[in-house]
Amino acid sequence: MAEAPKSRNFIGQAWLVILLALLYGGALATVHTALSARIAENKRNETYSVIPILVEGADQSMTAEVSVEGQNGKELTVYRVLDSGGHHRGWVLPAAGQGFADQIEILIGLDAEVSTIAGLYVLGQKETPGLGDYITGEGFRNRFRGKPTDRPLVVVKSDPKANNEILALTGATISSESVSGIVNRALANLKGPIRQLAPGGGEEQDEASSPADRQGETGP
Amino acid sequence: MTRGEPTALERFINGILPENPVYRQLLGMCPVLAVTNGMKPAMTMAGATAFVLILANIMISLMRGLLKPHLRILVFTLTIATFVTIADRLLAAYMYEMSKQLGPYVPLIIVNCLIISRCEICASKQDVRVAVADGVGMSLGFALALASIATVREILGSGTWLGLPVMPGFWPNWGIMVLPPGAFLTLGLLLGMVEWVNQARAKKAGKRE
Amino acid sequence: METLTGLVLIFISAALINNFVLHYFVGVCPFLGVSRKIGTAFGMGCAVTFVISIAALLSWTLTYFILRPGAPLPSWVWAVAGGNPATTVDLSVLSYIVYIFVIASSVQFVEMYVRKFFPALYKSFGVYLPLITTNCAILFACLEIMKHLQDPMRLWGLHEALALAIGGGVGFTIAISLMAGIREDMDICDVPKPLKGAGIALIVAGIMAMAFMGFTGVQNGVETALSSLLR
Amino acid sequence: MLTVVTVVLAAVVLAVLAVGMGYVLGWANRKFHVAVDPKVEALLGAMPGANCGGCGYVGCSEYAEALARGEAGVTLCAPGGVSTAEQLADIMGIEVDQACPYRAVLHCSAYEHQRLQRREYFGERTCGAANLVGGTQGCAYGCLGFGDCELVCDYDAIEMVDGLCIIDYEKCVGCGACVRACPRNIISMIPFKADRMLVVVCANKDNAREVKEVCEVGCSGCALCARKGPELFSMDGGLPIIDYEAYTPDHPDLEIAREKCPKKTLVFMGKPAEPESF
Repeated sequence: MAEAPKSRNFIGQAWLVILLALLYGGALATVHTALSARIAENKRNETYSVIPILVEGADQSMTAEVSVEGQNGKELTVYRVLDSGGHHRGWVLPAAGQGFADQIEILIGLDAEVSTIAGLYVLGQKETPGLGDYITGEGFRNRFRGKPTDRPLVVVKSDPKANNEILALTGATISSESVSGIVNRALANLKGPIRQLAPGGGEEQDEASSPADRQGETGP
Repeated sequence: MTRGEPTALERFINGILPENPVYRQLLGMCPVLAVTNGMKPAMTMAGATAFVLILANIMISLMRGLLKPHLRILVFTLTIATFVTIADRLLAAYMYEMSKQLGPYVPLIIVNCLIISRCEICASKQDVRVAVADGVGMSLGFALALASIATVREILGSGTWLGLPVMPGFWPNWGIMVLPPGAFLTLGLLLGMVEWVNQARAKKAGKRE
Repeated sequence: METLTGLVLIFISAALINNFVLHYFVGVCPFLGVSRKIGTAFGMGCAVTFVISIAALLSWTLTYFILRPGAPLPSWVWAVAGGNPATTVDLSVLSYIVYIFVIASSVQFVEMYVRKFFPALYKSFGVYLPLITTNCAILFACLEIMKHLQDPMRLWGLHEALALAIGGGVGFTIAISLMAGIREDMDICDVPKPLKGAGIALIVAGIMAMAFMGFTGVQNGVETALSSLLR
Repeated sequence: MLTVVTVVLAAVVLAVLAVGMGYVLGWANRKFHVAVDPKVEALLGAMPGANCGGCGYVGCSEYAEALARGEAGVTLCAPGGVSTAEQLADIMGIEVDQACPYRAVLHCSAYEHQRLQRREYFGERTCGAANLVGGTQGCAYGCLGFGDCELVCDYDAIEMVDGLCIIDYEKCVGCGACVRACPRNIISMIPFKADRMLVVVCANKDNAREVKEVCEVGCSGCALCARKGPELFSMDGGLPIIDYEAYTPDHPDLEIAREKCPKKTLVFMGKPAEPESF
């Protein structure tokens, strides 16, 4: 019996909900527009602030974002790193993968020729405190510095002999292997495509000029 | 209605200890367990929850005359979700590190039973003054509970409190305390302690009679 | 075959290694509340798995087409409005409100549907459905999916979203059923009075969480095994 | 421009979603409508609907059904608090302050010395554990006396006296925790239509000789009560059952049956407590 009146009363019953939906939607979008620039900058800074650690002599204000299609067909953003003089110093690529406990997110620094690893930084991890979380320490990260990119890295438990061997952290072999595995996969996927964006030539000029433009755009 | 609704002062005091949302009502367990591995994230969480709870209480209390019984839960949820989003964005803009550490637990405030139950019990029935008092009281109670658990976990697990070292150098950090099992164990034991004190007091009061 | 390995890893990670209840603490309320009898607990677990899959399906669709930065719908509106193609309209700020809305509505819809057309099924598991609306596990799954759709580096497809959702639901079922089994046996134990109820349940959960920590690292073995198997 | 489009789009998306979902649910509600007990629906409407599970039932609707069946007290809803309890009591037609009419009663009256102890028991001192090994005593139905019910009672309404659970009706609120805790299922909730209700204080369904072997006070199953007061009493094996639906406080059968009962296993329980029942 209540069918017909119910459907006619629908707006009458739900006007408050619809009004609130409009109001809240508008309010949220306003908050978003007010804060999004700041949040984006926070996110950007997270990567940019560690670029000088990853590639020696880099000037973070001169870093350019480059879109690259990896071997697996997915588009990725990598960073072309320049020094303050505008000379190409290397590359920074983000990578992530399953660690011992949870996702590990890292940044890998490469030299300009993509032949050796220039540095490593761990952005996020939840490895075991007191064991696996030492992957964030400088001691472990430096073990990657200067390693070649042409051969996959191998984790060993005693002193490394070959130059592609990485000494594992005591009691955290799996965490160490996870990190080197992430590095290996990222390099296998991106090494080729990045090399094709050869440093030098006209392309670099375009890229070199873009940071200034982008800075202007994202500024508040 | 045989009983009058509690006054603002009663609501305020109730929230802190007699009706403590965590220890007495077992509401909002998810953040209580997840973000208490240190004092800083715990306090940020308490702040975010307080922000949402107080503002949602005010908002609901202001429109309590317009609420239709069968749509009220929907309105509560919409209001809470909006304020949670605002809190989340504010954290991301001004406390980025913290926001990253808290991760999904800030949006999960939406499904914290504590807030919806306060909207239902208090804000949808009483005026703004009482609703604010209730929100502040409950938030303080929630903060107190988070602080107690975080204190135990951070001191035992990392040897620090609010990031400041408090344990002697030879203290072996109990790694388990900052891991998930530590959260369950600490809360279980603290709950038992609170219950023990309560029972002891009830027994005493009973004897005095 | 890399996709399959990826899916299996997502599933195992959500179900065991990073168990929703024992690692992420989402869904603790029903985990403590509805774990007195194994039958009830298992029913609750199945209902959660079902709803979590539906929620994942809906939230992936909405996020992919409307809510993520650079999604088709807002981009189209932006283009129609004649905006500058270099900037994008970002509606991700609406995500939370939309998710909770979608979860609540779909739970209610499924409940009504099952009650009307499958009364027998409703008797056995329909009663759990409303309880799920406020279950953080569902919203958590939506948030995880959102996280992977906002980051162009890890843009998830629907199959990956579903693997996460079903894995999470299965993990929840495993945890709550184990808990119910332990609590049934614990009924005949002499627990100190202050710890009765929630106190001892939390301590048991703590010990279970420790046991589940033993799964960390399993994924490496699984990955090796799968890749040699599929080769 | 970007701001305007974002704000408008956000508001529109939300509003469309709200209208759409509301309409679909309204349609589904009519299309899939299933007749429900109006009382359950009224009770459900009075609850917060947060479905938090805090009452121990699976969601609000199951609690509402249990309430309507009279199996649960009105005070279990933690999010709803006192005001919800009052509304629920209104719908059920009872006064929450005057106490819910459902109260626990124990169907056993044998103190420890009155029942045959079959063997020494060295296990866990809980009824649940003792019941698993068949109990500590001759009677396979009666109270075990370890006080599982006393432990679960949040209101201090149960005290173990000489191996028998004694319920204090001044304190009992009818939460039913003891009913769920008792492994022998000899505590039940009955509607207290008066301050004092007649209860069968024995649970042993065996015949008179077997009962006499294990208990000094157990019901012999003579069925005198069922013969003298057939309106309220009926026999289930060797034990009478009181029909509490038909029960009225001034029903003449009550006094007749109580007077005739040779073992005095029909006892008035409630407040004020009788000084010494038998």
